[in-house]
Amino acid sequence: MITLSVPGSIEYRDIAVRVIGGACKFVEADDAEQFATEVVSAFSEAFNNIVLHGYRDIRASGTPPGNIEVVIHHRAVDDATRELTIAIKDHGRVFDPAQYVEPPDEMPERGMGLFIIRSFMDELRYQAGPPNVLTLVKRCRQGERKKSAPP
Amino acid sequence: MITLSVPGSIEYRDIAVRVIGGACKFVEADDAEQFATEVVSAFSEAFNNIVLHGYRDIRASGTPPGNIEVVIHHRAVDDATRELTIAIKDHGRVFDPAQYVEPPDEMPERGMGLFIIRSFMDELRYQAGPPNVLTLVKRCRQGERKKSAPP
Amino acid sequence: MGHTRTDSGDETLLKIDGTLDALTAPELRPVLDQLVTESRKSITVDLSHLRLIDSSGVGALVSLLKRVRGYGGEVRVAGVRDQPLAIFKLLQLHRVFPGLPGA
Amino acid sequence: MGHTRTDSGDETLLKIDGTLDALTAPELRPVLDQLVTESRKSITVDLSHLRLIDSSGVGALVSLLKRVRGYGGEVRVAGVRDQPLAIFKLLQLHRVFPGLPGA
Ligand SMILES: Nc1ncnc2c1ncn2[C@@H]1O[C@H](COP(=O)(O)OP(=O)(O)O)[C@@H](O)[C@H]1O
Ligand SMILES: Nc1ncnc2c1ncn2[C@@H]1O[C@H](COP(=O)(O)OP(=O)(O)O)[C@@H](O)[C@H]1O
Repeated sequence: MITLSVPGSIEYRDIAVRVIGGACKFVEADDAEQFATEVVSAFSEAFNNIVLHGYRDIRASGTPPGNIEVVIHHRAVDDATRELTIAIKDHGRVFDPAQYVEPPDEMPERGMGLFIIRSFMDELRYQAGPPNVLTLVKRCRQGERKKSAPP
Repeated sequence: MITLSVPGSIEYRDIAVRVIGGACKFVEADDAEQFATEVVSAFSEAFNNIVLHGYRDIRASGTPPGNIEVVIHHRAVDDATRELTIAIKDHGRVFDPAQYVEPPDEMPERGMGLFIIRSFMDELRYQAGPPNVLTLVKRCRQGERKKSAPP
Repeated sequence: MGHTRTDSGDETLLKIDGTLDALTAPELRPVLDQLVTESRKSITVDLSHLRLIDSSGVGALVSLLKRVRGYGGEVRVAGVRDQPLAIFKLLQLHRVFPGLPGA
Repeated sequence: MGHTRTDSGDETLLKIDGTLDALTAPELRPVLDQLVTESRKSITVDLSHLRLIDSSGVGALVSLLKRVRGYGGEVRVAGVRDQPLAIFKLLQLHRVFPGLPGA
């Protein structure tokens, strides 16, 4: 298990993304680059959302925002499948992701974040807090990862 | 404040080094590359030591090693000086860094780790635990950092 | 994020490199606003050196496209690859940006 | 960490790339042991593509040097730069490795 905690400000996203990129390697996906691209893209949207929406009122009030805590697990589901689980915790505003399932329109200026997350990850779960926990899961299945990789 | 916790195994060092590398950017050193090189080199030795020495007996006994927790602060000391502080915590064997102050010999095969740490960092502090806390501090002083960088 | 703007006649070439995201898109806003203020008619955005984009970055480019079309101009993108291409494909932006390979 | 070994007559060129550290030095051990087993007399270690070294990596190279000198051979290093050069300079290894620029 890997745990990272950073202030809920956008300039700390780079550090969180570095950790996510490093954790992707443990999955040993066949197309490691695509796996990491998709996970990093989804994670970045989730991080942005906490900073921009979750902690907006707190920041507007002049108080420093809370932290963003990221808990990462990786495990072998079976011989041919590995799974990366990323739980992202915040102490900001509660929201309901189920309200945002529409694909973005043809010329989207906003409302793409949750679509990107859902498209690139295999699972999205949300638990209202505090802390709110958004859990993202991505697997790489048989044929998608090196058969010769160590278990 | 940035906090990272990973299992005390060598394959998690890459992730910790990524975080350290990202945190170095906050210092905005003039020669950012050299600053990061020195901090990353020192940190890697400290991480290795916990895995190889601190958790050696635990691992030898077949028990999984404890975690390594890294707590990073950066702050402006004054207008011209920034400071990066890295506290590295473990639950392994206690040791006394003061016992290892000799510079390595001409043809060193081991015993270089603490020398590298002391040479590349401005301060080294140790507090026996649990948890044991090794604190590394590096500053970049007037003239070493961009005068125009935001405070 | 860095950018360079080159005008030749009616044509504008805007190169964006690095990361275009929630952190850097606000820095690009005045540059895009200026293009609209000057009513530039034919804009090509070169993204061949863009390493990373997020939904805020896409939003900034789409907003430019809408405003330029509003006065009869056009915005093309060129050289999209890697992570930005994955995002452009996912959002099916080939439907609106001339110059983007079909998904 | 990757490596390639090329022999031409008495000369051996060993290129090491990537990271040579506590994690990867053990992988290199058998390669170095083999050089000693074969009593190779003149070894050049090309580090121009080495990105990162730590004290375990340095220890492995110095151990090779000692053993090769033990039977009258020599080990040179070539192309050391970036982080590895910073470490080699700090440890004053120009005193023992021919081919390393003086600190
Ligand atoms: N972490 C969060 N905290 C509070 N509200 C959120 C959070 N994430 C998303 N939301 C809400 O869901 C909406 C849709 O999010 P998203 O699809 O990422 O698009 P956008 O961020 O561009 O609006 C947001 O406008 C916001 O109201
Ligand atoms: N985190 C640690 N826990 C326990 N012992 C340590 C730790 N770090 C260093 N030591 C002790 O200090 C000695 C010197 O460390 P170092 O200078 O890094 O050289 P080396 O690791 O090559 O022996 C080690 O051999 C070990 O006995």
